[in-house]
Amino acid sequence: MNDLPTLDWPTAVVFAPLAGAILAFAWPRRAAGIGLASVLLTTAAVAALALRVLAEGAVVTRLGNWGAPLGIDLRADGLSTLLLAMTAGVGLFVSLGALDSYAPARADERTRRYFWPLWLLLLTGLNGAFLSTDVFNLYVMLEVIALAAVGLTVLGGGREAVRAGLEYMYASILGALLFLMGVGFVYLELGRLDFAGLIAAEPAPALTAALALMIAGLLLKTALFPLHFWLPGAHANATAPASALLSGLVVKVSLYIFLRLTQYMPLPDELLVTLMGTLGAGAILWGGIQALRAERLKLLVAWSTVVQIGLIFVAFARAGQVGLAESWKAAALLILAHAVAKAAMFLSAGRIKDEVGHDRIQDLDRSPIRPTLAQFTFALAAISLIGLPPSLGFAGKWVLMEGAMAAGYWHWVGITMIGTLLSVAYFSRVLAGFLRFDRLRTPVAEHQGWALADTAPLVLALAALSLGLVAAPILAFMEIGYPFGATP
Amino acid sequence: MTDPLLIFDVILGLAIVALAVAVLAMHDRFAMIVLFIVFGLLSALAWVRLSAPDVALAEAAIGTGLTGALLLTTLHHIRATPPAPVPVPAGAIIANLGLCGLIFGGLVVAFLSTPLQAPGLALPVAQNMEASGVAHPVTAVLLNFRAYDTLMEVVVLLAAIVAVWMVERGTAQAPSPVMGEIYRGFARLALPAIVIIGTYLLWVGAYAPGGAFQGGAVLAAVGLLLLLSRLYRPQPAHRPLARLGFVLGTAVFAGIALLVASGGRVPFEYPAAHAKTLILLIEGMVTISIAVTLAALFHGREPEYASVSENHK
Amino acid sequence: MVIQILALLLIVLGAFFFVAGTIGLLRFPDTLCRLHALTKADGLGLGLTCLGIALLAGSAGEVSRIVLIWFFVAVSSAVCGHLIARHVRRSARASTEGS
Amino acid sequence: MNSGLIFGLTGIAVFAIGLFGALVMVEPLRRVLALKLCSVGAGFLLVVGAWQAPPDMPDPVPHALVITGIVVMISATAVALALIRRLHSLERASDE
Repeated sequence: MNDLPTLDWPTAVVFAPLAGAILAFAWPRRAAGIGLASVLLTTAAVAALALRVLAEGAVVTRLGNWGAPLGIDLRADGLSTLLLAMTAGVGLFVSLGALDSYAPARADERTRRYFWPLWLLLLTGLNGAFLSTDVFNLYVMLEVIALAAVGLTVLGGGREAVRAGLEYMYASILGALLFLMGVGFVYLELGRLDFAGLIAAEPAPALTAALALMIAGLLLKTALFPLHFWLPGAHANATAPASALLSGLVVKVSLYIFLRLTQYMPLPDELLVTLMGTLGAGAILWGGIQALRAERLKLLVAWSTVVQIGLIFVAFARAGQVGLAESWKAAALLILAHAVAKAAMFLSAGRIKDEVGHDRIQDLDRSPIRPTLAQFTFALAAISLIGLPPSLGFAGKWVLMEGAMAAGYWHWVGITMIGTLLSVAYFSRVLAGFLRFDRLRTPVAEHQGWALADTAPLVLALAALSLGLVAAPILAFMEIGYPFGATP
Repeated sequence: MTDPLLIFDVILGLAIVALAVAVLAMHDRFAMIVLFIVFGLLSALAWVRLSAPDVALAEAAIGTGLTGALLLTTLHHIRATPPAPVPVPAGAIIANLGLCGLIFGGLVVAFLSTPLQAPGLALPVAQNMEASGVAHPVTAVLLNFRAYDTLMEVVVLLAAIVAVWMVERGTAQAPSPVMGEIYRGFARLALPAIVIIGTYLLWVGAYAPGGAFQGGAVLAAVGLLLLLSRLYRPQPAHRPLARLGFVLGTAVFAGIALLVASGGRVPFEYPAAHAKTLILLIEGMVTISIAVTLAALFHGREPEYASVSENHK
Repeated sequence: MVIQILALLLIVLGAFFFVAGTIGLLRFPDTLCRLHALTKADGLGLGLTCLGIALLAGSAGEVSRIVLIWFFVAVSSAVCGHLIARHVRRSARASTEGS
Repeated sequence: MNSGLIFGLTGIAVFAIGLFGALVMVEPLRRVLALKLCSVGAGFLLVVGAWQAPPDMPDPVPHALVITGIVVMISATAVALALIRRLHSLERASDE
């Protein structure tokens, strides 16, 4: 344990999954073993990093020892470490579930072989993005994430999946290019690309243009209404572990970058914040209605992602521009809650689809097979997404509404309430299908035995439920290293 | 009287914009791609005018040449089905035209407000050139100052080939066109020349425009020639070697970046005495990976044993 | 001075042939005629331009590189011309056979 | 007026044209090309950001960024084109 402090944990967090991806691709026969080992290593590195951040505050690595702005720095403060931990935790359990979902009996060999390198490349990109302090580096990371995510979307290989994947690809590239154009304007104005340069900058037209372009690109990538058009298809048609990663983790990166940029760059005025909140409200309403109308379980879950993204933006806007110094915490808490619960929900929805053989919501109650454990998990995840105590989703919504009330922005409270009611409505469509068996005359078969693929989402759902109890320490951890505030 | 070169610049700029419009407006898909290639070459010319020869080389070789080849081979694959005429409502066109016009106007205003010809990072780069191990500033930025970005760029390339192999499993290649004897003779003549040029570009990158990406792109052209002339046909048995080729650059780059981090050094901090050697080693391996990956991206699907495929007639 | 004027003349003449070839490309009726205009005129234009630039070159190394450029561009444009002509003839034959 | 200004405006125009194409076009290949136009436009902007009136040396950092951007873009293009080819094969297979 002696050389533990000398090991550079931020680098390890990025390089461990990268090494795994290289090995898993070069040696496909052992892909699953290498993949799992690499995810475990990454998780261990994140844990070590978190301990250091807890003990010493923000950890900075100056790659190449040049130091920004000439070189590129990696920085792990409370917020980035929290998101790294979220990625590691969700990723670990999705990996465990994937071991079973892509087991030889259920998936063809190719799917199994390609899942691991793509997922590990995705993990590299995610971790890299959370640690990055350089806008161009963020662009490259976004592209790593985009290509790996598109690969995961079309892993199933069906026609609908490929069509949705292509649509996702277009949206992803366009989002990244808008971001790149913004990077160009940042460099034109400031002559540097690091966050420290952004924080020190004076407001200027070019920076406003840069911020607008970057935000537009990020909103497209994070699928905020009305730029959500690509999301339901892509997330509903992917295989279950891939959907869990896409919905739980991938959309969160753009949200995270959005939070960082809006704090670091001079915002033009209140209007932008209100616009974000309004779009979020639109997402809650429109996504809620679409989720009520969805005929398939996975599509409903995908639309619920659109709703939750909207909710996060409402949390961001809850107290106007003045409240931004606090409201990022509500947004971050909701990001965390949604990641854990949605991964659990997609995994369990996939299990239900696998066991029952279809995922038509209307026919769920007449299935001769009852995947009870998966249904239970789905219900637990729904509790967190609806926001009932003591779940993490409840904690997030509580912080949101508290801030909005304190600022007197009652309209955001109202929107949150409506969103909650809508989510109760659409989730109860599914839950009702789990419960009512009166239309069925044949004897009901129990689930097909316990499986690893049942356990992984169950653990995640229980985590989503119980993490709400430790919301206060999580909020305190987020603030380590002053992610946003006077001292950068 | 203005400088005649400025008049040339104006004409070039207008031609580039006109070509961009023409690419999107051209009805015939083949002509569209050809116009795009012309557009790319003129952009490269503009970048030479802006004293960015490295970028121009990369754009001409990768952004235009290889991208054009990729587009043409895709068109060859899907040419059987002409695009279904989907009418775009005029309202949508006008609305988007207005939106893009607004964005254009806004960006122009923002652009005009920036301090053009600001020093940027030129000074810090110049001050640290000594310690970088190479004499060409762009190579120093790519392989030393911002090496982390470049590593991730190679990772993007790796992700692309993994995704392409995954996406195209089980699809049969459209039969490639027969090119004939004269073309084969040309390929035999051109192959060694291209290898020399690619290696030269890689080598010269240490002190003049050129480097791993441009060299790799030129070497990828070797792969394209081999594939098109059928002097080489990808076999399933070659897959392990190909995979090794794809990951070689990333693995060596990442490995060196980590291995130098001992004795108080951080990752990517090459020891001064070996910086030149290490950078050349990384560049060489990255060049091989780029060349193999780009050629494989052109070929598309993973070579498979025949039993799997045949859903394309 | 004389060399510079000579070089300028050669380059201008080369550019003239390029322009002529391009006009041919735009104006001639079918692919083979266009190809004829393009390969002939551009081949000459290329040679003249290279010669002009070679006169301005500072060292033997530069001259040899220009010669190499001329050689490879000439060879590849000849091969391209051949491939296009071959394609035209084959597709013409295919369409007459088909009808 | 100078080269930087001229090509900066060119780049923004190309980006806007590409953006319009990406939003409006339906045909898969054309949408890919529209995105490629956007990336060239962004490349122009960065190269202009590096430009200094000759004989001053340009700033090498944006040059490196654009080279990275070009390689990233061909990777993304290749994946998009593979998806287009795959979708085409699947649609033809289901039509038959």
